[in-house]
Amino acid sequence: MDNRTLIAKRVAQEFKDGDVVNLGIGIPTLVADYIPADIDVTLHSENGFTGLGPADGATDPDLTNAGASLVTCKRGSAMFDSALSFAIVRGRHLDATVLGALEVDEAGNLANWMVPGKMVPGMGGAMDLVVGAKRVIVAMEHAGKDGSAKIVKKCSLPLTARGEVDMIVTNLAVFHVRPEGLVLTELAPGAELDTVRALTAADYKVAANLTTMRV
Amino acid sequence: MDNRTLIAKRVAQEFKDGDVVNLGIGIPTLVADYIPADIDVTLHSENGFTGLGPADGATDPDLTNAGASLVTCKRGSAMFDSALSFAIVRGRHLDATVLGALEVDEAGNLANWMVPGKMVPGMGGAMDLVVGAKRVIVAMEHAGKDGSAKIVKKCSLPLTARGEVDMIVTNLAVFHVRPEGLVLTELAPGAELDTVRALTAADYKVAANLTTMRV
Amino acid sequence: MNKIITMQAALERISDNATIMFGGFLGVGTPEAFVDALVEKKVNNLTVIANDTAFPDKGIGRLIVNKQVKKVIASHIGTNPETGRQMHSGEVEVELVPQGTLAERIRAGGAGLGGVLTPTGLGTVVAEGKQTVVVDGREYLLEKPLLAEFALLKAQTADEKGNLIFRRSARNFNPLIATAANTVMVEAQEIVPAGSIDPDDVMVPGIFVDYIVQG
Amino acid sequence: MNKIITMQAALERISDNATIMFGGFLGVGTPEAFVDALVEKKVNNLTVIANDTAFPDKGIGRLIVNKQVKKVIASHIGTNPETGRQMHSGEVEVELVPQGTLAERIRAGGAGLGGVLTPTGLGTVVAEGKQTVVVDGREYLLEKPLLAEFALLKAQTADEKGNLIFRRSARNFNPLIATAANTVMVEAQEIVPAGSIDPDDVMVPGIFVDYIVQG
Repeated sequence: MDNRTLIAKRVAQEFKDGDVVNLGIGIPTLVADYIPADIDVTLHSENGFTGLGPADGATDPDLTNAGASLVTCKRGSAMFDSALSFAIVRGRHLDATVLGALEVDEAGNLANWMVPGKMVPGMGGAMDLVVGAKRVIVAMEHAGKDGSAKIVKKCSLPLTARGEVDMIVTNLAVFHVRPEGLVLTELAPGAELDTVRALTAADYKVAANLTTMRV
Repeated sequence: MDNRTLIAKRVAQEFKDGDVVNLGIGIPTLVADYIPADIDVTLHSENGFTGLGPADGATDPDLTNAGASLVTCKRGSAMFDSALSFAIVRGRHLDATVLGALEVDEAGNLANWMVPGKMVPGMGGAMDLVVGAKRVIVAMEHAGKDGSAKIVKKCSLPLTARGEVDMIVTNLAVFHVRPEGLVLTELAPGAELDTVRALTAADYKVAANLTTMRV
Repeated sequence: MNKIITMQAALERISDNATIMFGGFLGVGTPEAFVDALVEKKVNNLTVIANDTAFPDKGIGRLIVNKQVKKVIASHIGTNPETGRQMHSGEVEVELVPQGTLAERIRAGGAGLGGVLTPTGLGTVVAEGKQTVVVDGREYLLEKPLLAEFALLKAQTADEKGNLIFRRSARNFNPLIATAANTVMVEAQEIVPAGSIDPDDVMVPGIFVDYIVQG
Repeated sequence: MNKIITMQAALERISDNATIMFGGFLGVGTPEAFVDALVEKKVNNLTVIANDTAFPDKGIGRLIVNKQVKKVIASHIGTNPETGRQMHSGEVEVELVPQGTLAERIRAGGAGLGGVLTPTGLGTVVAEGKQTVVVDGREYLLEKPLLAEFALLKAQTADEKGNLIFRRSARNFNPLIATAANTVMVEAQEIVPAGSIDPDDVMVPGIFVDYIVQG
């Protein structure tokens, strides 16, 4: 199983029947494919609808996801304007949001929208999503391609939001952000504690009941 | 012509083609009957629509005016929720609002929503209408049934809004509220300056070009 | 996720001392079957948030007459003399809120905003004891968000997912309160299968709705 | 009140240095015929308010590539590398605004509110230099209303009175900007007689719309 699939599968286990969830671009988008068939999870698309469906068979130029890819909408979908879309986001009507990150730190701070002087795409809806969703799940490769840590003591990049991250799911591990700091709760199948330690720049505790991801 | 008809006819002359107007309960409601046929004025109803039509022939229990009377809606009407209804009101999208008054004063202050200890119906939409509409026209009998003045130096009743009234139309006269104070610009047919003086407790100037209402 | 329940099951969720938002404008768009059931079950000490208290024999006015309400937050109580009587006798506490401000306070509660900055009510008793904020040299009244334990709506059509459609001026506050309560219950004239409503026609997305009762 | 005009007549109203709000989300729901006409007429020094700058060859991205824009207020510019390039070279000023905040700032402008109190952006660069307001012990960022000289919308259907319908995710910011500009012009796929749209189906009431152009 490749890293992206592993991460997506693990994140998908976090949802329960009736949840309303926003999935960001990239790995988070893949999560939709692994939501258990026996629960009903409604996907929110910040460009203005609930009931986001798969891209397969999409042909309507007026119906895209927030990344401008053609998508379908599911039975029981609802369309709305950008003000209501973010009333849903900010007003705590999302059970979870899943996003990528450039950096996450011990305090649950998240940086995922710009690298000064290099890349300034803009925050889009990310700042609202991270502040407003009941749970914020970061889904990302554990480290950069050069092996640099993305889970750090303190974010050095401009923040998306302060202290809002609840959970981090990577190709190596699952961390929870708790009042006392980061707690490593799961290792990916075959991942070693030493590898995680080497690729993580933050302090964290290892949970007493550390388990292996079931994916 | 009775007083109410006179007032309504005079107010109706204030509108121009394309105007969007809210008419309050009572005499203001009558204004709709005298809008010139050659101009298109859209009436806003604060319970949530534009294109308010006459009560004649109204049978739909889901379609009332803001006073709970069954009404019709005109061709090209639009329905919306209370937030948008008052976005229209507060956001200066109404060309005029026409309301009754308990008192109006020299500074354009209006009191029309309560008499302490006696009558506290609530302000409904009046406070928003008076603050938000581009023009505020008070339409009322010049004095109380007992001859007490309603146009006063300074309102003694709790205000609906501060300094927002632009024009007062009564069965005796038309006043404009200007930075220098009230100006009497028109007399009703047959009305005398002395009568107006006797039934008005505010100071006002008489316009140099005082005319008679053409109704 | 079956959202369709019986009126009895719905009422079991509401206890004495609950805070309830009601849709409706002078009885139009009010969930009358919910009012019937609340009257019958004699749920007491309610705090009611609604545009008005309708009439003694219609809408939520019946809850007032039946002395089930301890506090009312509304823009208008003038059509129900019993509300005024109980207010003067001290049996009911009444907080009068300008209609546009009421709509925005509910919307702000539902949208996760900290409050409403409005010019409405400045210079009136409505402003007493409230914070004002100056933005670019202009003063605004800070009005706080409203939230409730329950929102009770009347809809024309609901699909199984809770997507709603309202008719004509029966829309009013219904879409707003759907966003601002812990538990949102809808009395629907007609319940249809998911997929029966075109996504563009939905006025309240089903994610806001917890339970649907056949009206 | 004939609101239907030619594209040429519409463009004559827009001069260099104008501030224009555009509907659209990454090009979906963007009035492309207006963009074509603005490019052709080479209207310059524009200030553009929109969700994003789309792509170099699509949506308002073309105005950027053609160097007609001096300032952009948007939530995202990452899909149009030319915006980033011109920002770094100092040719274009870019104000990045969280998407939900952008929607609310436009809505506040249109609704006559003094600003938006949002938790989004607190603790980030977005909060720099901005006033914060504490409500019931919680801090919110005060974000100011946005207004513009022009709003350019894309609608699926317009009736002669300017009542509008949008399709699917092409709705997005279109209904919001309709409330917040001095002159509102719509490019409609289809123009129908007044009365052809059921009042309950209207997404933007015609009172907001000044001119309609066949798209």
